[in-house]
Amino acid sequence: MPSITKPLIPAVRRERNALGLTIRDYEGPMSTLCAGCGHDSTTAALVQALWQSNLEPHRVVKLSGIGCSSKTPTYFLRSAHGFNSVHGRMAPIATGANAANRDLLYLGISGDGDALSIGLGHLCHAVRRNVRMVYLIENNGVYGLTKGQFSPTADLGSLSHRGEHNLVPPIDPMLLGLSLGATFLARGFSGDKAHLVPILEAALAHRGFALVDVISPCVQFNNHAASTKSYAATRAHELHVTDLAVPHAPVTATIPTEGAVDVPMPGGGSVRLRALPADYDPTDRRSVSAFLHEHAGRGEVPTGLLFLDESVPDMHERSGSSRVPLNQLAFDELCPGADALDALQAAYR
Amino acid sequence: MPSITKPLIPAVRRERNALGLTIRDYEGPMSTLCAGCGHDSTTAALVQALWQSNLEPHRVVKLSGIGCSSKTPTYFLRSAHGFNSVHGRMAPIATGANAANRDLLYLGISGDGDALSIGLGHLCHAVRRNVRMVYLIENNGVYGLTKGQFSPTADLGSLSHRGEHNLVPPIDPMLLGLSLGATFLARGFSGDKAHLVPILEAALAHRGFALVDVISPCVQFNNHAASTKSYAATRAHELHVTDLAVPHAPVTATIPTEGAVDVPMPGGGSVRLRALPADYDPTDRRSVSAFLHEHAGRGEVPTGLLFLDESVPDMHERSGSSRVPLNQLAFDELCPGADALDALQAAYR
Amino acid sequence: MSAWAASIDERPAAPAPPERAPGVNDFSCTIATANGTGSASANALLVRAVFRMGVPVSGKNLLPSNIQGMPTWYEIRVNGDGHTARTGRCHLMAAMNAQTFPQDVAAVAPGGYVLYDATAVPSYRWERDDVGFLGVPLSLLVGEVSEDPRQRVLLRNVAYVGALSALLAVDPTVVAAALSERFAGRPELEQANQRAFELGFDHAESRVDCPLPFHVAPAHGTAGAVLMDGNTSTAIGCLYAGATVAAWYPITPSTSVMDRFGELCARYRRVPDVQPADALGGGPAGAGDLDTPAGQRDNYLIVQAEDELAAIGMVVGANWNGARAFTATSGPGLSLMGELLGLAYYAEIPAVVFDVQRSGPSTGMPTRTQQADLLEAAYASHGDTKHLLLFPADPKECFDFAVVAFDAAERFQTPVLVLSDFDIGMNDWVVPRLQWDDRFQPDRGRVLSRGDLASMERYFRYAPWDDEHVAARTLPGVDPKGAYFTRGSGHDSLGDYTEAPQRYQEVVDRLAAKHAAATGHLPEPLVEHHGGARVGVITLGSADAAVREAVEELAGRGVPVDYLRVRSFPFHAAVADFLRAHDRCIVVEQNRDGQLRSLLVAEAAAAPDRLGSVRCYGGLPVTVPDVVDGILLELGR
Amino acid sequence: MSAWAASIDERPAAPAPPERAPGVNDFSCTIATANGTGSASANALLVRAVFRMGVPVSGKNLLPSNIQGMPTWYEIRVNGDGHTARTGRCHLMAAMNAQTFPQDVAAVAPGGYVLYDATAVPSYRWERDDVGFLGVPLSLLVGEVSEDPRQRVLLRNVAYVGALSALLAVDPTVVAAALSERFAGRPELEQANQRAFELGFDHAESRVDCPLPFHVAPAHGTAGAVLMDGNTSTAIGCLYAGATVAAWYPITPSTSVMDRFGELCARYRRVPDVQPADALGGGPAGAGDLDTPAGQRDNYLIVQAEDELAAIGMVVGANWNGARAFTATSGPGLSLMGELLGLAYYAEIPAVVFDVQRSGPSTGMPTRTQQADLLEAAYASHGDTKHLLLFPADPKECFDFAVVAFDAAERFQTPVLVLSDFDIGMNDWVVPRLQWDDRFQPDRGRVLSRGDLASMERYFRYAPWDDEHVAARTLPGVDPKGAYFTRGSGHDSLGDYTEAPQRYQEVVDRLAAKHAAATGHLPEPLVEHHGGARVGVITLGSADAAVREAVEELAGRGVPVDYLRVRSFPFHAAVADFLRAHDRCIVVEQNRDGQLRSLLVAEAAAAPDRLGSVRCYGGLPVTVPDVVDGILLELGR
Ligand SMILES: Cc1ncc(C[n+]2csc(CCOP(=O)(O)OP(=O)(O)O)c2C)c(N)n1
Ligand SMILES: Cc1ncc(C[n+]2csc(CCOP(=O)(O)OP(=O)(O)O)c2C)c(N)n1
Ligand code: SF4
Ligand code: SF4
Ligand SMILES: [Mg+2]
Ligand SMILES: [Mg+2]
Repeated sequence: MPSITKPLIPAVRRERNALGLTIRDYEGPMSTLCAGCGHDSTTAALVQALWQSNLEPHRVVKLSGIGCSSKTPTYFLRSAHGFNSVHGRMAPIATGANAANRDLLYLGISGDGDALSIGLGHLCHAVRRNVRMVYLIENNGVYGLTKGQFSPTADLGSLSHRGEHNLVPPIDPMLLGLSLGATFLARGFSGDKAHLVPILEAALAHRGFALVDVISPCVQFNNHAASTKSYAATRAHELHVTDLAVPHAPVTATIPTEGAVDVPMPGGGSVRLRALPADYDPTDRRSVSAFLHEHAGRGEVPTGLLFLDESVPDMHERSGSSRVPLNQLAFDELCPGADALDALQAAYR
Repeated sequence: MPSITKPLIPAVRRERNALGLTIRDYEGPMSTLCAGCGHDSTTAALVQALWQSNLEPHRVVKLSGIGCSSKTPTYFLRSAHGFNSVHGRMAPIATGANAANRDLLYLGISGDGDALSIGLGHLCHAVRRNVRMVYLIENNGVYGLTKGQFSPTADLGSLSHRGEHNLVPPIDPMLLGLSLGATFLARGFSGDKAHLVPILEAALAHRGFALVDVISPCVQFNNHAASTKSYAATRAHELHVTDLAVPHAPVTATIPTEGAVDVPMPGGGSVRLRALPADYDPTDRRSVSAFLHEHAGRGEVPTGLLFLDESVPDMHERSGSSRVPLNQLAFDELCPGADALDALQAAYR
Repeated sequence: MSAWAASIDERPAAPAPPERAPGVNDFSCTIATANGTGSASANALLVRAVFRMGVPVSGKNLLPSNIQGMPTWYEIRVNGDGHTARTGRCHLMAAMNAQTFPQDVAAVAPGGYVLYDATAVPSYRWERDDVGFLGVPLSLLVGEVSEDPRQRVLLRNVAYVGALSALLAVDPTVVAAALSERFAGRPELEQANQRAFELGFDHAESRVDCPLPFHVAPAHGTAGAVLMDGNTSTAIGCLYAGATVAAWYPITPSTSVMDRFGELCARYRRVPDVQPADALGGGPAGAGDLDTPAGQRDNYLIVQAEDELAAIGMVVGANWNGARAFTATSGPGLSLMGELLGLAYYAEIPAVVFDVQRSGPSTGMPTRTQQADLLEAAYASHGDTKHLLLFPADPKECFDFAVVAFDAAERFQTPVLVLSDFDIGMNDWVVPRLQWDDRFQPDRGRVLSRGDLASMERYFRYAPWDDEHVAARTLPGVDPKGAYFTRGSGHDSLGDYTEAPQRYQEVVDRLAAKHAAATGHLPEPLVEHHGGARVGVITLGSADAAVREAVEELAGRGVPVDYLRVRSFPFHAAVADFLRAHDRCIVVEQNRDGQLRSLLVAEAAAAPDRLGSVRCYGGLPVTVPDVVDGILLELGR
Repeated sequence: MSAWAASIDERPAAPAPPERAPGVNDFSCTIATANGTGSASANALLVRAVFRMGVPVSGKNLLPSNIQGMPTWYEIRVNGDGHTARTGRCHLMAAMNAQTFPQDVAAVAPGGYVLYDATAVPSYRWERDDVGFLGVPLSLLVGEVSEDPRQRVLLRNVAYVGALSALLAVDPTVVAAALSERFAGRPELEQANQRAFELGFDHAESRVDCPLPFHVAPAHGTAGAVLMDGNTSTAIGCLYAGATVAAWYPITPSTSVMDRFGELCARYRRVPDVQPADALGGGPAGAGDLDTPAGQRDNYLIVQAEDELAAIGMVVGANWNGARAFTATSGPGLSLMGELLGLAYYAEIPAVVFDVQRSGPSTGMPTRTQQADLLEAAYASHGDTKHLLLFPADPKECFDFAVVAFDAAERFQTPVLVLSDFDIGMNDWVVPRLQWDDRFQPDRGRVLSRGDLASMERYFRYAPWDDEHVAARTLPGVDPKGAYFTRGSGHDSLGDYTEAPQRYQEVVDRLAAKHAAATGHLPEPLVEHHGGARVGVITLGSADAAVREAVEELAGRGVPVDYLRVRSFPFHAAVADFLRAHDRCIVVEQNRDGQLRSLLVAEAAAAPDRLGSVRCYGGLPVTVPDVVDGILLELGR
């Protein structure tokens, strides 16, 4: 459709990183998401962060579940293996992949539904295991791919495009992660690339499970209406066409170094994003918890590197598994052989 | 076996409660759990609390998943319906049952594996929905029924009876619940009935989702060894017989009003239980969180009514569903009838 | 190449059936657009207008699994005889998507026409001379009507409806009336839409010799019919069956079952608030009421669950507690429900599941159709587990079978799975108006009241049983005497835990007998004999339309065959009779593995060597030529 | 009545087969105890001693699903001809459980004996005069050996082994040697146990005319054999097949597969630490190392998952990434794995699942056996999904088939499910010693190296394919050229997303062909002809022993039948040949619904009307008379 043009996500750059690669080498084919989708902006930030992190593209493994967000691994790192699995099960699949080869970088992309609804138990247990990977939640408060139901991060009382109220309070993945002993917790915003890229770089460098919550607005089914009234008012003029998905400019804003910014959302309402105070200490679990509870109570969304503990061993370190990736051990290192089998069977006579 | 005698759980009492019922009316058939199992003590406390709460036995619904703990609904409230379902899915089943009839009291019994491993996602979402029910976790740090694997509440580094170390940090269901907006959080100990009964009474009276964590030691497969060494030392004298389950006295202790008590566990090691300070405010989410994080850091287990918020509507209140239980609506209240069907179909012509 | 074009171009070469020339009230028209452009309502408008002119018509969505920007097609078939299946032919292409223009042109049958937006496709090498090209500057035309870019997109759609109406002799007053209804109370919107329609209509009429040789002529073929999709009628069925609890997790293409059910409930189940007789001290409900207008109460509760495991768990819990409860899902969701369906089977708890099938395996093609969950549904769960299945063929049966499903589930205290599919659920079908008999009373099965219990000495859950092998159940909270313990573990006929082989067997043997008895309460197969045919054709569900038409066509070509459509599982004796009565039967189904055929040999004792198989599983609803060719091939002709 | 007694008393009356009198090396003995009393190791000791005397023997656990206090039985069959199936007869009952004493006495065959603990059963009305009662004051006897109540419980067990040894002429020096091995390095324990054994032995020998008429006599029937359970041999198979990653969730009766695998790995896969060539800067691993001794590294990783969905997810992830990975589970767990097995099937990812079947439906009887997951396993997941299945019949085949499973999974890039059961997995069987050929190289299937990729112009995931319809895969991290996108959504042979019917079909058609090709790499059926029999008997898995013996017995009774045991699915052509070659075949299986029979008609074109069915599904391993009677009934004799 000539009227719907989608940006080729990252701007063309000719610069080269330490591996001699340009940012093009980190890109993928064109996105089929809606024009303006926050997830595409997140992809762009990810491409930038991967490039800046000097990672060999083919040493990265992209994983996801199912959802608009989970489609995005198609749209970057053309020369990395990708695994678009089933809804909610990316964490176990990543855990298994990581078990097989500890030497690659595992980058999981999930949605708020994929991660916090159907996949919630798995996410929690991957946190506990400290599986070395980045687990990125592209958080838009809705089920985008199934057209606008509330996700577990939708605000209490918000209205869907179908006119229903959300009756359950949201999950804050950061607070949740903290309660489970997560070792890396950070939040960014798809519409502030300058703010997001360093967060992603830090996550890519983390030697454990890095949970990154990226506020990534859905421009079609956004439900973030702060006030029911304002939204209801809008609805009278609605066109009532369910399969109309109008191209939209991506939602952008700059998170100030101090204070907060209100970001208006496509469906009405807004989200208040706040940077961390200068004296914020991301290593003190208790004060981080107090800070998160305080801001949640105020309806604010703190952004930045919220918590970090680099001292915790990852899944392999904890269990003392081979430094040589398990998938690279030769068969004769694994099979004890005929004599051992005979000896072993002495106990069964 | 004459050598294995199990106590008929509650002591015989002839007193009558406000409904004119004796405590016998709240009992059930004899337990088939191991002699000394903490779960039986928890059952006894539950019987007491139900009796003291003057609840009509048949207006209570007992639900559970699968596990030794999940077997216990058989052993109390003979004249209540019980539903021993499948592993980890008690919360959804209770949610559905509650949806059908808001007028009964739903009492769910789960284990730490049932609730926090396979059932974790469901538990979290039931918390969010504030389904009106008691959700009791009989927490023993192990999978009792499958003979001693680590559960998600097992301490990091503890040793199993098979000699393996637990490699993942525990989930604290209280901290988890708090991060999800739970409205009632309390913890007791199966071995301190005087302390536990009032907690259970409060939970039964709560008008929302009451999450109760009961430390309920497994006398067969307890893994709570604080120190690997001490346990390893014990093992040398072990009889190495996997199907030997020796009768054991229940583990008891009195939680002091002030300070903490170290309770030695059957398998070695101990748990330090602490009462809440006199000035503890269970209604302030933030200070509760700080308190829990602090004690978790110290390796202590705070007990008592940890958090309470009675202002939150439950699932039915939130959605404005019929005050008359949905399962009691007459068919003619539900079926719009032939004329309405004709009228309705005008839009499909 | 586009998905849809592929369906035509890549079909394996088979002897082409003699093509009927299109004619009045007998042609097919395809509208090619992009996803997310709001064309669905415009397409529906056109179909509705044809329907209101009394002419049977069907519309099939060939959607991508995408929100915005991917090619999408809508196939309209107009057929005065009431045939609604896909023919695989396109006589008029409304090629509204520049991206797929070339292959859309290629897909038109010789002698057909292409309508295109002359504003959007200004320069095209008009490669075909066997089709007519009709350009209308649609975008330009609607430019005058609105400045709002969102609205312009929509108005262009209405404008192509205008042009198509002119070309196909669709009565503009019928369209105008439909538009008025649609935009009732929003005059500005209505005016804009009416204007866009006129502009398209007038432009086409003034430039082209209208109508085309094939077109619509008013008739009386849709009296007493409605135009409805199966997910809507399923939801109406659940409303009428008295379902009060629904739990679900969103999944294409089942989502609209719950959307519609919610809308219907908000309309028919919202009642003035009353104070109840409150057992536990019900207290100040409503304090947090967010969703229901003040002073009102909902006689239903819909829970969006965290996943399908939870959804079926909630359904089981609610049914156990005496509410009629259901869920709607599709293949991946069904795969997650196995364990709890097994529990419901063994513990004898009613449950109703609507599986709106899509193309598998795995995530497959979520917006494409298939009938490939049959084996999964029949045997869902480990151990000796079996389920009652219903196979509606169209939206009318979705409505009827929804009611049957709840009755059977409660009467037999077991899960009932209704297997619809994308084609039925998400496409508009012309079906007889849904009927309701106000004397209907639901079959709630054997549930004991306080009174019943009072007259009994003692109550046991699984004994005694009646001649349909059903034991009475009780509901929690009713009476202490009725209390029992429900379990998925080994139990005897009293409901007690057992590991004793005979007591265990007594229960599972009764379950098998109960299932067999349930057959009599499920819809019997539909059978049509064509005078002494030695060959029978068997199908199910949405394949019905194409297979029936194929059967007619075969008869016309001198190949008479009998016809049977199974409508439920376990199979009625009539199915085995039909199989025995024919030298050879051919099973037509929309899956790769011949799953219905497998069920027939395993459960209706069909002899495998006398059972042929035609399988269409590309994801688009089966076409008539597919069936005709397939059957002829199986017959070696 | 006890579970076990029920198995005998409640069995439907059938013409009793002529009872063979028990004799030397031909009798059955049952030990009745309570759960949690540590009797398992004592019982195993006795069986091992018989085995070491060269006499074939089997021990079957009839366990309750409980930790402590419930009745439990152990059935020992001693048979010099090597028959190991249950006979349903008991010649000697060691009635050690006062709770079940009366029914245990009732279960003894006329002419048999009851050994009891005279300390524990002081007053009993000795109702039967057709059996001998032998009282030994076991508890009293061991009182002198230890003060520790826990140990006394165990010593009493060893004392009854002593008494039984005297009665059955089990060589005490053999037992003594076994005890020495068992308590090596713990002299106090050894001494106590030896003493307890002697006390039991001596007491029996001094009071009773030992041995009994039926007893053990040294032979040479176990040379080259081992006494092992199937979960152990499965674990050894996984070790030898080179599995490096295992993920699981505990469930009876599969748990010990992983217990054993962990023990084996700790023994054979713990190696000195080395510094690797580290791609991402592997860094100071070991900092948090809790489980592996300093300076050592594990050439394996076992993850206890949060549930079975996660377990299979991890297995799929690890296999996708080139490790041999597996899980072990039972019915309820398998029901949860459906969706991900469908993904692995469609995306073509190897996976190995051991399903140690227990009695269903639902939770069923977790410590009882059945073969009732066949349909679930064959078709797990929605859509057109099928899986490769292996059916081991004993621990030896568990070992062999584990290796086959990994090879087939990797060669055909698809899940392989190995269906064992409680009987095989948790009972000790006499089987030929496990064999290993050091020249064995695993079949890792078509995985492209950097070198392979370098020589290719471009790599596509699903094309081209070889004559077994397998396309080469690549592993992440090896080479940028090998990168592809794995998805469970519709894809074409290049690996690209598609919704085009023909491209979609091309892939799923190849999958079907690939599966068919895999058959040739799976274990062929075992067939035994008995000269011109017109009737064939078909079975699978653990039913083998009873069915074989029944076939012999039938031959002896003038009813010769041929025998076929299927060992894998899809079925080899030999299965269809066998079906065709016999007028009538009877399928013997341990489930209610005749699931193997269903698979045979659906997938091996068996004619239903020529296919009889004998189904034993009470949860205890099928007995020989059950099979004999069942077959005769089917044959109308
Ligand atoms: C088992 C299963 N259930 C349901 C679905 C349907 N489904 C696809 S995506 C999705 C939700 C996606 O939401 P989210 O994860 O927030 O991603 P978004 O589209 O918003 O980026 C659902 C419910 C599915 N694919 N599989
Ligand atoms: C789907 C499924 N997986 C596994 C099991 C086996 N299983 C039964 S109980 C149990 C764990 C019980 O642990 P917990 O909930 O802590 O209860 P406890 O026995 O310790 O009281 C497991 C894994 C099962 N029944 N179902
Ligand atoms: S529906 Fe929403 S989340 Fe999905 S692609 Fe469109 S804008 Fe993005
Ligand atoms: S195994 Fe442990 S949890 Fe289970 S009944 Fe025995 S003591 Fe209790
Ligand atoms: Mg989302
Ligand atoms: Mg536990």
